[in-house]
Amino acid sequence: MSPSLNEYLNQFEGHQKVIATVTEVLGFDATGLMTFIVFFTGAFVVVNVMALVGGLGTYAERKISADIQLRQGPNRVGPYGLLQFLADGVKMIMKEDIFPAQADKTLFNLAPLLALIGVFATLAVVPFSSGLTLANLNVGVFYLIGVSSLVGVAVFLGGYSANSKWSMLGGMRGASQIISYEVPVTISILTIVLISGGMSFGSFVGGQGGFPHEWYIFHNPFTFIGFFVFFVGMLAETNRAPFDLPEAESELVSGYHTEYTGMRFGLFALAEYIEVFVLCGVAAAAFLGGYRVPFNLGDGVVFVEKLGLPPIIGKNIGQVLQLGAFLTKTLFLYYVVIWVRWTFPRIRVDQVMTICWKYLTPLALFNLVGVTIWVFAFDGHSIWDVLGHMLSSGSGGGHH
Amino acid sequence: MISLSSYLFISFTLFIAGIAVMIARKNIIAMMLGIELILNSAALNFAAYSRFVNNNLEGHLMSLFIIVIAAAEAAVGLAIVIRFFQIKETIHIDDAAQLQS
Amino acid sequence: MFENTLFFLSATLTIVGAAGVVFSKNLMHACVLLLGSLFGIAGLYATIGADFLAASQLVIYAGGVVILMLFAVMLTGGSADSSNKFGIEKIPGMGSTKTYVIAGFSVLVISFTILKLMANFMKSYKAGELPAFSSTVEEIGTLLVTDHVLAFEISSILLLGALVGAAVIARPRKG
Amino acid sequence: MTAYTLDVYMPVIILMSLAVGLVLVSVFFAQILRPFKPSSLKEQAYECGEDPVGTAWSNFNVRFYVVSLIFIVFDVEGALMFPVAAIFRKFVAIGEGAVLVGSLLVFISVLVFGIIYCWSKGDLDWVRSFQLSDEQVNQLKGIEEKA
Repeated sequence: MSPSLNEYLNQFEGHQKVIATVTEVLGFDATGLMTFIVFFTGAFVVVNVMALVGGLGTYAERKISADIQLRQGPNRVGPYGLLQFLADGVKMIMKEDIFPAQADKTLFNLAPLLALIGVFATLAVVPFSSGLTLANLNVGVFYLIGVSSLVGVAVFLGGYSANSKWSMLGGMRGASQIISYEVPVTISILTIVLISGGMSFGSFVGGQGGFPHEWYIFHNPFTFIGFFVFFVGMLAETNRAPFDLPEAESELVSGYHTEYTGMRFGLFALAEYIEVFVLCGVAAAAFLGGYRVPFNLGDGVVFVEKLGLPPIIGKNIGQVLQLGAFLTKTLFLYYVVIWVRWTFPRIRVDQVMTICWKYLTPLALFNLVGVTIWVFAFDGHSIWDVLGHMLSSGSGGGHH
Repeated sequence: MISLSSYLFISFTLFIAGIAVMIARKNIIAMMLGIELILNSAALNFAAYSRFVNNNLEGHLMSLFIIVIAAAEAAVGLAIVIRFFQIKETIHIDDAAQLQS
Repeated sequence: MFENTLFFLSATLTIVGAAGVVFSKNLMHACVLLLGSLFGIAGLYATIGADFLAASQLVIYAGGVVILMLFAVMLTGGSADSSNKFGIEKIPGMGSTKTYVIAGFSVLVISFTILKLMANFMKSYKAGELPAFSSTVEEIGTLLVTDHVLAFEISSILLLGALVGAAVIARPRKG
Repeated sequence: MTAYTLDVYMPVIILMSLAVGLVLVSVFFAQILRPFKPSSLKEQAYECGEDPVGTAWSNFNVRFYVVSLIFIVFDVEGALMFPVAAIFRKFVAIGEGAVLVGSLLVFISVLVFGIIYCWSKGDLDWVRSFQLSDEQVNQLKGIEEKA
């Protein structure tokens, strides 16, 4: 249904020929080596694109906030200030690296690394398109939940290791907020698992269609609520405003990365921006149809059969369309995340916990029960199928 | 090559490490780290036997329940540690010599 | 080829982490090393085709238990506790060379005895052709609601008990 | 029930090592390029310009623990529910859905009972309100009246 990158490439004759040639030249079976090369190239490209997305994320954040506040935003470095993030990166590398004297130096170094490992490892299962999924694990979304919880540990350790009171408070707040909001997020995803009947992103996206009424968000009323529960939980899990209490400037100076300078701070920020992108991608794949394109244009069969293009070109046009659909949905959600940040005021720390435990979690549990009964009662059909069936049988009854 | 004994060796190492932590440490939280290691070694054994000997998933299920029980154990155990600290201001195991506070 | 890489990476991480838990002086470092060890075990689960188990290990341990441990360390005064030393010398008889010599000797004797006793079993155990990996999620789910449905439901009761009990114990007292 | 090889985990390992590599490379370049002039004032923990008092590694409020406690219970129950949820459609399709609905609802209701208990006992409140006894209320009223 949704093969990994390697399986996708293996269906083309050209790739097989390359493997055969390499095997001949090297004198041993090169399948494993080629698999490694394919995956390494894919991972390298994905990581670089993600770093670019992280960088452009900071730019977009400043530009959009400027737009909302009727300012100009960055406009000096490059056209429209587009290269601002490069200037920021150079600045971060050139900054002096300061270790607080009282800090736990091992953990101080380890915390950004853990955050980055956790975020990069989630990239493996993000379904960019049906061919460009690095690893279509059977336990995809569960694996993603597990690995991304490393970020919580990293936030805690980052706050702990600096031995500064602001950092410590921010770290404790951050860790407890991240783990709290993992509960509604997990339960919301559980409802999607119930409907799609699988835990891999392949089955998530495969169960949806290109048109909005085939998306899981409009599958039934419960998933519609579930999407918003997921989105709010996602904002809190990535420490985005209005849930950015772990780094609240007005109370905690800069939260868990108060004592971080230079590149280490940059790595934390990079991890945060990539995590926002990844979770937006998860929301797009689980609720908004992921990479599905209307009329099944995505699998490229139409281009091959109607336009007479060779399969390799037709299929890749389909892939590009799928990638475009996925990126459109994800970047739209990314825009909404930034928009929310500059629209809502930050909430208080007790409100954070109240929203999570007294509103979102009961709502998510209610959704879970509702979806369970819905799938049981209507055999997994969406509300449109059910309504259509009722209308047709109703009108059919009228005729008789 | 990778066989059952490789996994048994790792699991054995984990078990010994857990026992060593439990014997040698006087800090209750450190001892609980040792308990986690021991439980994990048992879970790893179940899963490894289920792959190499039985070829069914009962072992996986057993490991899953071990993980569940380990989580419950950690929750209750650490709650007791915290309560103990609130009363005695220490988490040294030798100070836990009385039954009532 | 990659199987071996994955296995050796995970095994190294597991054993180094476990050894670190034993030998590290700092409680916080011990917790982080335990996290590494648990990650390694998740990798080992992956090498024996237990994909769901590996993911649960990540979710429950990396996300849950380790954070719980880190919080508990913070709530009991941080890692500045001097009682966390590797105090094997305090146990009677430990720390002297004689003990280690006798221990090594007895380990040899016991392992030879066990090997002799187990020899027949080992001979009869044939490492046959192992089945290919397949997704364990569906089978585990089926087992959970058919053969082991009682364990499934009782584990929820167990967790409820753990939640209530731990909340009662840890709840801050008034006044 | 498709078979797979362990190659599916290759991207995971590659991505993790890329993360390590990125950290090493960036920290290495930063080491070369940046200035390094440590001084005791720079290395102080930031405390709004004052000299730091004591260590930050001290006792924290126990409510952080209670939150993580509730979290871990939900986490584990979620982990147990995931495989059951994944086979739900299949069981409904073969007409055995009622069994699964029953066991899932029992499971969820136990979970709900846990959260109701914690809610009623006030474990979900970040700021706890303490019930004052009648004497204390009267005392407070007396103070008010005097003022």
